[in-house]
Amino acid sequence: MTQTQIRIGGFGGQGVILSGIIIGRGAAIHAGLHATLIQSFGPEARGSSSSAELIVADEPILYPYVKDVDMLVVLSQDAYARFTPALKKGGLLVTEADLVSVTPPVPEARHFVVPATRLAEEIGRKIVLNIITVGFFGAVSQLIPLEALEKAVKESVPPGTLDLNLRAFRKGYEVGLEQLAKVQASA
Amino acid sequence: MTQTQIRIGGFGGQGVILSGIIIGRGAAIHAGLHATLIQSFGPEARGSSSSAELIVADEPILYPYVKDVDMLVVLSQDAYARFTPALKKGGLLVTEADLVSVTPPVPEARHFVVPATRLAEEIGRKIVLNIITVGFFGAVSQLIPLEALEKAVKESVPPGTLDLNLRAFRKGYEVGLEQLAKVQASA
Amino acid sequence: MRGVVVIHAERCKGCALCVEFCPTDVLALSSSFTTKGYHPPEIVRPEACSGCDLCGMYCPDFAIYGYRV
Amino acid sequence: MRGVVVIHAERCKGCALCVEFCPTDVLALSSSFTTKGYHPPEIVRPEACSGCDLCGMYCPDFAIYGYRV
Amino acid sequence: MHADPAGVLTGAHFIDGDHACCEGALAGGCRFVAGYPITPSTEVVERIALRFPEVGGVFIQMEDELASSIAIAGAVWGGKRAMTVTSGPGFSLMMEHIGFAIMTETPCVFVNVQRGGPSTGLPTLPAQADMMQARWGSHGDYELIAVCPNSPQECFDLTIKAFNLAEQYRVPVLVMMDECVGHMMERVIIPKPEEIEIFPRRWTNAPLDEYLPFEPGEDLVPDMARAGQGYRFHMTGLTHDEKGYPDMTVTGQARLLGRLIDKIKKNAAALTDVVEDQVDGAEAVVISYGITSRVAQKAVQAVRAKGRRVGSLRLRTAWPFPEHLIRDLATKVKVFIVPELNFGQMVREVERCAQGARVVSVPHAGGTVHDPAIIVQAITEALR
Amino acid sequence: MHADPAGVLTGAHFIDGDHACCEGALAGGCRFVAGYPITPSTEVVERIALRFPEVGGVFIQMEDELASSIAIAGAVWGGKRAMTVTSGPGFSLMMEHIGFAIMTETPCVFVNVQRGGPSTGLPTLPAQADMMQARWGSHGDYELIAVCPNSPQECFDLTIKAFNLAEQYRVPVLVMMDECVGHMMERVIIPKPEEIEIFPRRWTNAPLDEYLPFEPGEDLVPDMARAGQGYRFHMTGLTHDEKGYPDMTVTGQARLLGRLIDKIKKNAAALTDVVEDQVDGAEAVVISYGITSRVAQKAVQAVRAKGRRVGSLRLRTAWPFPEHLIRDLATKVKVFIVPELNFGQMVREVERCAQGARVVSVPHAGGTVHDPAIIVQAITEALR
Amino acid sequence: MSVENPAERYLRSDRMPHIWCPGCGIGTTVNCFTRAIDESGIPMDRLAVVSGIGCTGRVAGYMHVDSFHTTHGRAIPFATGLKLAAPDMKVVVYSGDGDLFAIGGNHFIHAARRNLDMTVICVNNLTYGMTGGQLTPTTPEEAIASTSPYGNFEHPFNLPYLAESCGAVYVARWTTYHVTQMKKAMKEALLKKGFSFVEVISPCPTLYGRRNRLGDSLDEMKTYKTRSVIKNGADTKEVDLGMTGSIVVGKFVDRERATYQDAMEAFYSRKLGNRYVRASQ
Amino acid sequence: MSVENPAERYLRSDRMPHIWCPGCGIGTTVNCFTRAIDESGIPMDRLAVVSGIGCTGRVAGYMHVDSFHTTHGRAIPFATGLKLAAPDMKVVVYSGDGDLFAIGGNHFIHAARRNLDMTVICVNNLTYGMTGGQLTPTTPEEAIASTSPYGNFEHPFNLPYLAESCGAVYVARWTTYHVTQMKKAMKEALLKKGFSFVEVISPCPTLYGRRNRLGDSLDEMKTYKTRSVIKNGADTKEVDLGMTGSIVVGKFVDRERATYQDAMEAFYSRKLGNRYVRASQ
Ligand SMILES: Cc1ncc(C[n+]2csc(CCOP(=O)(O)OP(=O)(O)O)c2C)c(N)n1
Ligand SMILES: Cc1ncc(C[n+]2csc(CCOP(=O)(O)OP(=O)(O)O)c2C)c(N)n1
Ligand code: SF4
Ligand code: SF4
Ligand code: SF4
Ligand code: SF4
Ligand code: SF4
Ligand code: SF4
Ligand SMILES: [Mg+2]
Ligand SMILES: [Mg+2]
Repeated sequence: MTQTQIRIGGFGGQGVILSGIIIGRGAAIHAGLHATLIQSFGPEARGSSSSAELIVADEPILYPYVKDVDMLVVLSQDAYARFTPALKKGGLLVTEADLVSVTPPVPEARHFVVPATRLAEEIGRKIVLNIITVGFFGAVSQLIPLEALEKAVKESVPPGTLDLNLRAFRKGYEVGLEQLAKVQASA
Repeated sequence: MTQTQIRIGGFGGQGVILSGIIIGRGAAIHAGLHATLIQSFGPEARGSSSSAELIVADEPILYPYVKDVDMLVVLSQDAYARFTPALKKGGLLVTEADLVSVTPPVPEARHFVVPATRLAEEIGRKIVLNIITVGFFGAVSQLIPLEALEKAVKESVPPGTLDLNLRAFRKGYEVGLEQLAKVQASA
Repeated sequence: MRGVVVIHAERCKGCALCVEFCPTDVLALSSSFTTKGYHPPEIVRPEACSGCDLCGMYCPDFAIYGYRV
Repeated sequence: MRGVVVIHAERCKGCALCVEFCPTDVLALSSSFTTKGYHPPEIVRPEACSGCDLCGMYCPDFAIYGYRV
Repeated sequence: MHADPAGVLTGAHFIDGDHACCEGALAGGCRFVAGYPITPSTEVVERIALRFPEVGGVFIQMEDELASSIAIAGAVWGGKRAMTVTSGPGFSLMMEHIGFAIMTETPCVFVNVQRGGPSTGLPTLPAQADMMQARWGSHGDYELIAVCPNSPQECFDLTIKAFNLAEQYRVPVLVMMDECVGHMMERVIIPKPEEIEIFPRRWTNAPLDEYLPFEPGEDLVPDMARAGQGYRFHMTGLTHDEKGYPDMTVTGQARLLGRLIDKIKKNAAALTDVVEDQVDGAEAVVISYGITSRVAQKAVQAVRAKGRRVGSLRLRTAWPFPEHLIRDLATKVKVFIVPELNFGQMVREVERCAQGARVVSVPHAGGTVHDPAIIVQAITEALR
Repeated sequence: MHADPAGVLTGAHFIDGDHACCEGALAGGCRFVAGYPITPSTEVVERIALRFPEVGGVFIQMEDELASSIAIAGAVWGGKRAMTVTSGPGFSLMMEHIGFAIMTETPCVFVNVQRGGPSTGLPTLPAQADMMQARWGSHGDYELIAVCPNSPQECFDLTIKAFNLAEQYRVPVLVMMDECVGHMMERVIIPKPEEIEIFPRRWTNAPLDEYLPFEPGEDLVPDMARAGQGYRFHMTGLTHDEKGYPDMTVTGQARLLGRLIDKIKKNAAALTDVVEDQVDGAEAVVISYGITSRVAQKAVQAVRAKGRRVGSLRLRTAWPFPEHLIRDLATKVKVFIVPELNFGQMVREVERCAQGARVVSVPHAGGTVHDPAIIVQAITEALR
Repeated sequence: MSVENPAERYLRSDRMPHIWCPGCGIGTTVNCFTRAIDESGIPMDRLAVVSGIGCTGRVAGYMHVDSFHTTHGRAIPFATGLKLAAPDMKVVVYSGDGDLFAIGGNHFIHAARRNLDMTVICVNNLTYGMTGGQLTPTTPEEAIASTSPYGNFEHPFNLPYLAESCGAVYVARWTTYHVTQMKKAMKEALLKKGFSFVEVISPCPTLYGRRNRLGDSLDEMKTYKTRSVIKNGADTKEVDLGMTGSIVVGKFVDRERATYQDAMEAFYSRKLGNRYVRASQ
Repeated sequence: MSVENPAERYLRSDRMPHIWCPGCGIGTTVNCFTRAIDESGIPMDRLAVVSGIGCTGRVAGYMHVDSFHTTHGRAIPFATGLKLAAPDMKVVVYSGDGDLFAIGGNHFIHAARRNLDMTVICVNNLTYGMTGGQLTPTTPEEAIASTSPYGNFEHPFNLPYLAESCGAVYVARWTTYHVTQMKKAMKEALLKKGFSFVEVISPCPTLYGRRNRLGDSLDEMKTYKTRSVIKNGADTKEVDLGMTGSIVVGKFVDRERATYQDAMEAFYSRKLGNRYVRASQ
């Protein structure tokens, strides 16, 4: 059995959970995989931090929580501090360019930086930051086929915002692919 | 162990329960005996029938309900009908003279008739019918010493009515003794 | 218009409301007993009954009612 | 009478109520961030502060208060 | 009977257990929900509020759980399939009305998404510590049915099942979820309506003046009428006779309670819904339910990998407890291992049936699930 | 400490269990009662209403049982010894606040005069069918104490004991009466005040700024403050730390619940209060409690008269269940016989501890007590 | 020609005699209620009676309609579910003062607020009859009850004021002395759309009457007669009740407001258009 | 010279920061409350704060006095027991609209009826904050909540009217915009003998504000400013709240009536003479 443990963290209002749901949905509904998503929240966390624990696997998932993170996406400094310790050696780390400073660094991670804020501003709606990140993650992780993720995006956003979000998703994917290519080239 | 099972029945408002309590109190507090009293009531019985189950014994009482009645006191026709079937052969039966017609008769009972209504009218307060009955019962049953019963009466009636009630009690006892004497004479 | 009053004595609990509130004093408590020991009403002035059914509405025991004929 | 206003920036969540409801426009939201990422108020017209403590009463986070000296 | 297509969202969904429970209710024919918000169950009624106006259902947010838990009884006697949804503190407030539903044989569904207790406890974190309360929380003697889903898919499936069992046995059925399955998103497959079996209400077809609302059929369950059909029936939470009239006697009590208990107890075998995995020939059997059953399974696999014969028995129906099954197993295995997110609740039932076989409780205070290693260790030690 | 003479009606009385319970409360130092009328428990509060103004107590009839069951918690934190009194349906409504009292370690007493259930059931007739509810009726995990009087005298004695245990362990203590003992009049001896032991509140004597309201002592029980002393403490039904502040973590939960359970569980032996009669060397032991124990004793005597060695074990404390005792006995006797006015509740605990010894349940639907002959028969058959 | 007792067809005659004490006012209210149903023209099969627990709570069990004897205090939420599930039914909650306003108070105020389409009839005998005459939230100050053995020092609710302040659209109070007016009020309430409330002050001779030396039922009825003042349209603020003094009776409130169900249906129709599917029984 | 934050000594500083969202009005009310205590002169050791469950329910946990975080809806009956057991304490119930008026409604009306000597402060944010923004009995018609996703069609309570009709002796309403008036009202309530009630309309920007597109907390505060109309002594019947339209604020009721405890003591003294033993703490 192959199992990938993913953590996505940020602060409330960034749509962190939705990005987890899209990836989960892409995997579980459109890619023939299994996916289990749990959101961590509590009254104390209100409005501050927010995170999703996502497991993607080719077999039914038994233990539902993420313990050793294979892939970590962080959109806030707080999330960076809290979640990097659990990242496995050689794990995938995606950090947002403007919101996260990579200190202390995580030496053995496969690290990508998503300029989600900037891209979102280019697209004109700050709110699509999370969808850009999903696209970017899809590209650099290569965990789930593009089409599966794209279908999931379609099903997960309000109909009126579909175009906007698809643009955001594709942009993120594109930028992700570029970076992946760079890294692979340099490898 | 000697155990006497007593049932006192009548209709609501006659003070049937109080007479049971006085006998029980006399036995348990002033005569060194054990006594257990249970009143039978239920929402369906509201305002109509009323009855007390009293056990007097020289040892602690285990089973609290009255099943085979040694002594039965009935102050209403309804009570007569309901409770005579459980009276043991040779048991003591006290019926009120004006309120109960002894039909069908209970052949093997030691039967006494207490003219409680009439005596109460003589004393001038219909309400003492039950105390008269207690006195009468005390005499014909010879279960509990007179003094014990009298102390119990004193403790059980409102202070303002003490004289009245003591008169009633003694009257009942007196009449009871007379009847007992007659029976014993004729035996 | 005349009325008739009907008494179902076995249900009666002798509260006398019907007697008291009959506007034309048709009823009085009987001196007889029901089997439960209550004094039911009896009709003492049948001709005065208007059938107004006030007795019927007052009766807590559904033991009496009046109607017009 | 003059007043002093005290800001406890680390508690501030940047709601700007103090800024808006200061009657003498003593405050403005700073462009700096707290470690939690909020813009706290800063004192832009200290001399205008009356110490009325309205900012203090408005603040949902006990992050500011004024007093008279 | 099959499900009303209006309520069935056929397809594959990535939703959490709370939402799946809502869809199960809709598919199961539920058309009345009364609820009162409480974490972590609120999402069920939030989705109901969104979905019901489009399927002819009525949702009302009542003033409290007392009201919710009896409003559903009213709705059932008005002809609807009905449920309420809550969590620990609210569940405690519903106890009187679970008893009322039992006494009046009102088919209805109570969902409890278990969180950490006692009292306000850990509102946002999982536990399985209301299992005994589910069985014993109301005063007096009774039997009822409780199911335990271990995934969003089962939240869907078992909610439908709960409605069906409620109707079949005229008993409240409890869906004992927990915060973890309630808030966990997974794939949920909703079948086509015609693939969903519905046990319809046992409507009476007695002539108007011959109907006795509490006269049992052969299976001890009476047929039912609803308000407005002309039966002019009566029902009461008092001990009652076949007519539904109060019968507050010793014999009346023995007859009524005897039947209410027997109709479940005598069907315990039929009601048993367990998933067995390599139980035959096992030295040890792990008994688990709900979210813990998944963690337990992980542990079982780990121990098997070391070559030990460990079986797993998962309770999808917790109540009635599958006593016959455990008693039978007890003669064959050395030891039972019972992990639960509580200080040992269902394990007491296992102990009761173990007749000398060893029983190992693997308790957990809740707030999260067991570390599978703990269960592995418990199994390993038990087998030593 | 001894009882406050003001509350002690020294002497011999011919009163029923409800009245005796009231006198026990008064003697036990109770000075706050919040109640809501319900048959067959109402006489307790009626007598309280009469007696309290003369002894400095405050009685309030609240709007419902929810209110009563938490008003007593408020009064306890205001410094009083407090109780509430109810019966089945009301007891079901108190479940949330039993949990609250457990979580906040509020010493208080709940009296349940058991009547026939479920639901409204048999309001005026006896049952013992809330015994498992007493243990499990609130959500979440916990332990508590429940005592079972079998006579008016014990209603007096065990109510005092309930108050003492509540204070000693800072836990709600349940007085599980039944309609029969509640309404049965017998001689009740009320001793002199100086003969009545009172376990006083565990008042803290910590300096004002050093007090941690939920920091346990050696016996796992924290000392207590009351409102107005200057400690400015906090308490909550949420999972909390020693300060009483919310600590909604997995470790916080494990620590708090572990202690709340251990403070009772570890003292189970000390809390065991049973009356043994010819248990040594017995072939069979009848286990009973409350009113049934008297009927059972009658049956035991009858069987002994036929020359059989039958022991009797009466539980005056039902919870914590005297597990160690039964486990020990189970190795010595052939069979346990457990008559109860329910369909088999405490017998499940006996089964759990029987380890293969035979256990015979003698259930009864309630409404009256067992016919002793039924128990005689059960014993006789069990011994065959 | 002989005519049947007009109450009879509305009663479960097989359950007579009922459990109520001699002279208990509950039976009088039921008698008036049967006539009100009759005059209202509501078919018996469209009428449901829901009671809580108490002496008055037994009313449901004696009415020969679909009838529900629920739990103490919860008749209104049961009726809420029933009404919303079976909107064609006329649902009447018939219960006592303790049931409706002590333990059940919250449901009353919320149902009135929501303007649920139901009639609530409260037999206010100023005490808990069933359990032996304890204090209720309507017991007048000074009155003796088994839990206020020295007399009551709690201020009681003014029920019509409470009902009005929460939104009831019809509010009336009568005593059992006022049988014709009571009948009329019950009929009006039955025919009113929305939350209607009829309070009937009623004797409990066995407990309240006896403890407070009010004589028997007849004596109490005579007191009602002398103490009552009819003030239709009175300001409900002013209709407090004491042990003595006047008992203000009359129809106090009769106003229009969309019912819960109507508001719901109108609202969803407006918001969802034809995506909205009305509930059907 | 440096002065401490006047709120600080009334707060459990070791628990800061609190859990409330940015701009949440609850903190503003607490800030005003600390100043009201200060001005009232009530010693901190004589003050107890009791809360139910909810975002507002967390207030008790932040107040540096004897403080009790009870169960949902039951703060008032807890406070009742506390007050009767410790009559020297000033007991304040501080809780949310859902807690006090949905599940807790019955206790509110009964405590007001009894005129228990306590102050009830309701932070009315028109929603259940803690559980994610559901409908409450005060949610205005049309407003969106998570359980009224298409908007609310239930008529909400008018809290001051309800409080007055049940017998509260002091009733005031302000919004979080009216900090000085709120503080004054809280102070008056603290010093009032009997059942005093202060309603504070307060923003929940995270849930209610967001769902109803009211902007952030500041926007909502500005709305309060424009919508509010101060009418001291207004007839509480007229102070209903809608989504739009005016918010009538002010002190509505200030009257005298014997408290439960005073009535009890006077009553027993009268009836029992020196057989009566007053409760002592
Ligand atoms: C939960 C619960 N609490 C208490 C009771 C006991 N109880 C039964 S009826 C009743 C009071 C009835 O008073 P009321 O509603 O005024 O009716 P009445 O008997 O006066 O007509 C009470 C307290 C109960 N059945 N259930
Ligand atoms: C018995 C019970 N039911 C439900 C809940 C869940 N619950 C917690 S807070 C809350 C509502 C709080 O709303 P409100 O009182 O308005 O406070 P706010 O959060 O808005 O300040 C609910 C329903 C609970 N804790 N207990
Ligand atoms: S019907 Fe009217 S007139 Fe006739 S007896 Fe009855 S009350 Fe009197
Ligand atoms: S009103 Fe009815 S019960 Fe009363 S006396 Fe008349 S007939 Fe009898
Ligand atoms: S104290 Fe008054 S004047 Fe000074 S900053 Fe605060 S609000 Fe402005
Ligand atoms: S009011 Fe308080 S939280 Fe808001 S900006 Fe000002 S200091 Fe910060
Ligand atoms: S106790 Fe009172 S209310 Fe109940 S039936 Fe008797 S008189 Fe009527
Ligand atoms: S959810 Fe609303 S009420 Fe709760 S803290 Fe946030 S803003 Fe305040
Ligand atoms: Mg009443
Ligand atoms: Mg709120």
